[in-house]
Amino acid sequence: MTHDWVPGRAAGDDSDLLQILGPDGQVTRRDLPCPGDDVVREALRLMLLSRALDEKCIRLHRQGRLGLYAPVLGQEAAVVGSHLAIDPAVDWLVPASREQPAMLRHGWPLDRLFASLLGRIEAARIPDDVRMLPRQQAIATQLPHAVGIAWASSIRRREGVTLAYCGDGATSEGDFHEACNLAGVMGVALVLVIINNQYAISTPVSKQTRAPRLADRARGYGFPGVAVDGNDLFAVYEATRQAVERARTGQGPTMIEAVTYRIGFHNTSDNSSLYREPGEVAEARQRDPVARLTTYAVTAGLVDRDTLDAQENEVRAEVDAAFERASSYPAPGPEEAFRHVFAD
Amino acid sequence: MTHDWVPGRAAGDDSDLLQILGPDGQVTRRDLPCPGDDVVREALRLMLLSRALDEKCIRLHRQGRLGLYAPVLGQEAAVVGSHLAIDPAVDWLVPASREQPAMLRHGWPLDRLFASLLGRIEAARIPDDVRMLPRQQAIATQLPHAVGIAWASSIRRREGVTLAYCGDGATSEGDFHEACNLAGVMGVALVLVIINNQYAISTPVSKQTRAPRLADRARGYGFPGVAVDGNDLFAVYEATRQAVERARTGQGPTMIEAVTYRIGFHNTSDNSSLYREPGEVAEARQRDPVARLTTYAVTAGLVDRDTLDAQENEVRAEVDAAFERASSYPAPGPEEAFRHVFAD
Amino acid sequence: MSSAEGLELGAESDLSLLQAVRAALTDAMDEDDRVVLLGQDVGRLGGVFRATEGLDARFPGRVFDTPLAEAGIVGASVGLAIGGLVPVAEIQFLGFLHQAFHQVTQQLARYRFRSRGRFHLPVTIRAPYGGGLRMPEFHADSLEAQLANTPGLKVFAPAFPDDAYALLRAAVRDPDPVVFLEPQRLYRSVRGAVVPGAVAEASIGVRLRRDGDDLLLVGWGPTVHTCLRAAHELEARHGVRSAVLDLRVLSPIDHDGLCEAAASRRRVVVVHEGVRSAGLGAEIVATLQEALADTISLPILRVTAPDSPYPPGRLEDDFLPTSEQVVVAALKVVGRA
Amino acid sequence: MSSAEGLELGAESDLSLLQAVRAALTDAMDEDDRVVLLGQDVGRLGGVFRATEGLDARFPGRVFDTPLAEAGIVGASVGLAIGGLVPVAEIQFLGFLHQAFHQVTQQLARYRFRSRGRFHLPVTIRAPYGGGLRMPEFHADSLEAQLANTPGLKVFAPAFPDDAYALLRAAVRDPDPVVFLEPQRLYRSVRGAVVPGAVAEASIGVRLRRDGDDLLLVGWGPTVHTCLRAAHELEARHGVRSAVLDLRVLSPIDHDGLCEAAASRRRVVVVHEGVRSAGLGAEIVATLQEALADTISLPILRVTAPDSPYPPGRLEDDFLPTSEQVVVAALKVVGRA
Ligand SMILES: Cc1ncc(C[n+]2csc(CCOP(=O)(O)OP(=O)(O)O)c2C)c(N)n1
Ligand SMILES: Cc1ncc(C[n+]2csc(CCOP(=O)(O)OP(=O)(O)O)c2C)c(N)n1
Ligand SMILES: [Mg+2]
Ligand SMILES: [Mg+2]
Repeated sequence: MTHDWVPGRAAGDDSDLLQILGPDGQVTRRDLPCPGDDVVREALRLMLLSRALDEKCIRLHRQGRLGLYAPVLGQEAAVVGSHLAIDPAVDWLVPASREQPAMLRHGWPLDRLFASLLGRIEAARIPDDVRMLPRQQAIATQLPHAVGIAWASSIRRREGVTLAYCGDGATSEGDFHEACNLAGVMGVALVLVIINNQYAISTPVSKQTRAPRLADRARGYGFPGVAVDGNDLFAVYEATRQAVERARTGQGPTMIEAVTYRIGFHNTSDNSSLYREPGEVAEARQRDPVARLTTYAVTAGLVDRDTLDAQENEVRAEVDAAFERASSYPAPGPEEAFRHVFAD
Repeated sequence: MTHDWVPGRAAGDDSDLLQILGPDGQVTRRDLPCPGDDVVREALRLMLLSRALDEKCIRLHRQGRLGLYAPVLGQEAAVVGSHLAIDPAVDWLVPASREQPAMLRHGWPLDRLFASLLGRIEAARIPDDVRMLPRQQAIATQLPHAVGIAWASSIRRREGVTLAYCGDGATSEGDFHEACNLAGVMGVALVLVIINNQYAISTPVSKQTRAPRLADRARGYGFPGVAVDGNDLFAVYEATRQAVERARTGQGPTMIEAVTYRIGFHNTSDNSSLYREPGEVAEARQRDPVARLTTYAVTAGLVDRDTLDAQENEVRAEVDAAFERASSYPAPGPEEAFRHVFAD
Repeated sequence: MSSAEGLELGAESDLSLLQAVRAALTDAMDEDDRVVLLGQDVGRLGGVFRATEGLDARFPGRVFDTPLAEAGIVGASVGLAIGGLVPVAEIQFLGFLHQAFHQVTQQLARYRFRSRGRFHLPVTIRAPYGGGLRMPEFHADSLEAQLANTPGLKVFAPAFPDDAYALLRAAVRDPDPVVFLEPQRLYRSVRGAVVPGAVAEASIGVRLRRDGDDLLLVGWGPTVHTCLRAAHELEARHGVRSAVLDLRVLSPIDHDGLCEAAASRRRVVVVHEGVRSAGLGAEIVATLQEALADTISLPILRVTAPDSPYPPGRLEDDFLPTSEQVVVAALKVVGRA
Repeated sequence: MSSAEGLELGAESDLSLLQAVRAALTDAMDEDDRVVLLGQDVGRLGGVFRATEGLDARFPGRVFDTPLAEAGIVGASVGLAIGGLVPVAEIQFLGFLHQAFHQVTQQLARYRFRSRGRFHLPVTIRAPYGGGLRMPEFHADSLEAQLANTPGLKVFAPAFPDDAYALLRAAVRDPDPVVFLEPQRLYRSVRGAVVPGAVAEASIGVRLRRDGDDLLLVGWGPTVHTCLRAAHELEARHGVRSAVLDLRVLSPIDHDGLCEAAASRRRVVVVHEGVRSAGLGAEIVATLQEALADTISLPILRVTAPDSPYPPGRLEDDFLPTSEQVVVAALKVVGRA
């Protein structure tokens, strides 16, 4: 009965979150598997690449050479850790909008990503063999699409699962609900990762919902949900791996809430100091997912500081080169404003 | 983690439902309060009135004297039991569409209800002092309205809670989600009663959602939810009473799922034998809420069979008289198609 | 024709508009096993109008009852198409397409454009619409103008069984999204010959449903019949010979066909059930006065629903355009009033 | 003016359009304590454009950040109004009103009609819209035609700070729902005198923003400025004197004012950022050719966005109507091309 009601966890209490790698880079849950060394190395490279991309784009924006950009700074473990659990050769990626490292790993070349930011829309086209939707600007509308793709796979008896992303803000939209419910009813092979970065522009998640955890919503759709420490690559990877396994074996969808923090601004036109305290951001920086994984990797002997430095230089060069290539692609002619409305 | 996932109750297992009055009219939960005798008597009268109204309207429809009608047959305990827990003098009623006895108790005169069914739209107008919204034909759209009304009460520091209804089908709409989430965030004095009558037209609730219970959704909005035996007036009444108390004392919204059965057709244009087995309906008739309450009332000595017969005749006469009055109201002139678009 | 039978090849059949819709769905599913149906109550019940009756049984695993969630239906159709299928979704009544409008206008209509052709969406959205059946609120709204204001979307509306069949077959084959408007009042009240396998051409456009030299009446869906009744009356009572043009493709409009039909007759009346302001009739007027600036006769009149919400019950008779109103407008444009 | 200050009574101020919006909200909240604001990020941040900056601090408990759910925002506004408040809701960008379109068209616009006047909804929906700022997809769409096709809804669009103030004050006071379209490109680029307390009359309509005898250019919101630039060019370079009419109230259209302005000038060009087909320009054309059948000069031309989705980045310059295109159209209608 309703007087039994417990409103849920206290604010700031994250003890319920699945965590495998602690903030100090030490493994806290020996009973759960850690990703293999190759996965850790790839994760590290992608996370560094993502940071280099964020930096480059913000710099370019300040120089007036690039339009609006939304960094993924601080959310790298959540995005990279989940994407590493799928196979781009057979699985579909349905991004929200700032999951750059996932898009890259899925096969969208870096220069094409840059081309999209530069408005070189023809060059930005997603290659035919890359099973990925374009970024979505209308919050949460991609989720029913993801369900449809996964449902088509099940109707056509194709292998491959669908990994979809959305933000904490997106969970308030009707589309989130209609998509999740349909996914449950049809039992489709969907893995939905909610990147809870605590904010939708200026709106903190505490004003977005009173749900103790967003992952609590899953039960209301008849499938499992799990909330994980989104700054812990291992936890995100393991939760997604299990979810992908469930999906591949016909057990239906899973919802994963990766609890993390948007260290940067919402996008390059946002001034986040207007709505959050510097102390809050500084504290979040303490939980930096890249530092955490780096500490682990160095401690475990997977990399040393020198290799890391070299790798950082490498990804920066990669980013610079890709930007140069993208800049050389032709800007669309006026006729492009009228092409691709219908089949020719 | 996701491998702990238990998909929920087995189909047909209703042992989790709150029940106070068993199918045989015996009280099964002595630890919970039963409604007072006056409440039981009023409930019985409203339920009989509702049946008489359903019968009359269906007969009139067959005679071609009334348009589309949606009976509440079988759901009387769910509707009457919940409405009896609010006070029409201060509380708001936001109906879905077939909750006729709630609308009547709230103060919409029976002849005006008939007038609405007869298209006498001016006579059908809800009186100024009746705090009730008109029926809603767009499924689930009334729910954000209900939240807004409750929210206005809280902003204006007015007493009064808002009781809103929706069907099982309605829970799949985005509006259900957006409304519930907003209600949770604003902590408004809302009692949401989901009348789960097992069907949305031909679609059984098993195709509507995989949620073990619709009331499970409440947690994802940060407020309590409870699933009750919707054919048990006592359980519905008690759950709503508690929810109203929570709401009145500023403890926020509650979701109640009343699990019942739509014994009749969806509406007078529906042929439900096309999509459900006669056996299923016959079985549901065994759980008839009116019979259950009658047995209780007779056993408890609140009424005897003779009084009951008299009361049935009385409500029938009341319905007939209201229909006659409604028929005498003027049909709208053509100008009514263009009035009330804007303020004059 | 029994439920869920396709048309026998070669043999012309006499069908109701509803049967023609069902035959088109049947034949489309027979022809291409990527075609799937989804929507509220379309499975076992066969839809509230029985348009999909028998299809679930005939094509097991290809007809899906969905939850009550229009945005989910349209949004999932986008995904189904990307996933390699050819979804035909039913929205129970066109008015409820507004529940999914963001998925229609932002997603369905723009995916080809956004992705520079990487994705295209062969999706058909079927929806009953239009007045005359004393339906509850929202069940009779005509929203074609809003759909025509949405680039990237095609909108078809048949007025006869032959077009219901041929246009629906074309819609399903179309590589781009089509909203297919089914005039519910005509479902059972109009019958006609249907040629099996007759799929309308890609370049479908207007169709003259009656010839006449004095003026042109333009309608679509239910108002084609309003126009035909008016034309009959105009000839019988007033000796005025009016042609009736069935627009058929409401977006993109067949400008050439429309202007050709109007050019020789010079006087035009447009008739629609949607409300007047910013209705599709205005677009037709604007097109004609521009393309035929030197020949068209003014005024071009519109006979439409007024600018008020669709009223309940019998009041719809005072709301919908009538053939009498069309006659009055026609006499005015030919200078006889 | 600092953030969230109303206007000092009596003193005229020079404000940007954005400041005028903020001043109107401030004064409306000062005047009537039933006025509340709600929307995404309207509280502490003051909205993504800062239109509501400072209002949360100035009016504690009357400005609400909502969850990210447009239908919830509009639907809750319906309830807030029924509950006795006067809600002013912000939709972050007009394109996202489609997420709430069912609440707008079925509920907000029809409550008075449905309830036979028992309920009426003094709700204002504010939304930035229009092109020129290189916004992402959906952020620049002009949907006015679809709103004007919705009976029961009023639609206002200011082009200057004075109207931003006076029309918004009128919208908030209006007993019926108003969608208030704020041209985002003009927020900071247009300044002008605003008279405090100047609330537009209930019978607001068109306004002549420039006089001229040779022809009439009709625009609203951002295209009033396109028209003004074209008019300047036409006079300076071609000796053609064009009047510029600011439609201001897009629904219901001020027919009398529109026809009066067109009658004496006979030649008309309509300019809008919405796509051409079934755009609001068509309604204006259809109205004029009917009301002024004997005097209007054909063709009435429309200069609009083409029938394709709003394109990304710089391509919007090839998509939006330009003053050069207006000049070309104007020369055509005056017979100089
Ligand atoms: C339907 C819709 N409404 C509003 C917006 C404006 N908007 C852009 S991003 C954003 C916040 C999104 O928050 P969240 O889902 O948490 O994703 P995040 O930006 O944190 O990654 C909003 C409100 C939009 N793009 N789409
Ligand atoms: C938005 C919307 N979609 C579809 C319909 C058509 N329709 C009318 S009633 C109904 C089923 C409603 O089911 P439920 O919510 O369970 O209520 P019940 O009829 O069982 O009381 C449907 C689909 C509608 N009225 N509104
Ligand atoms: Mg976020
Ligand atoms: Mg139901």
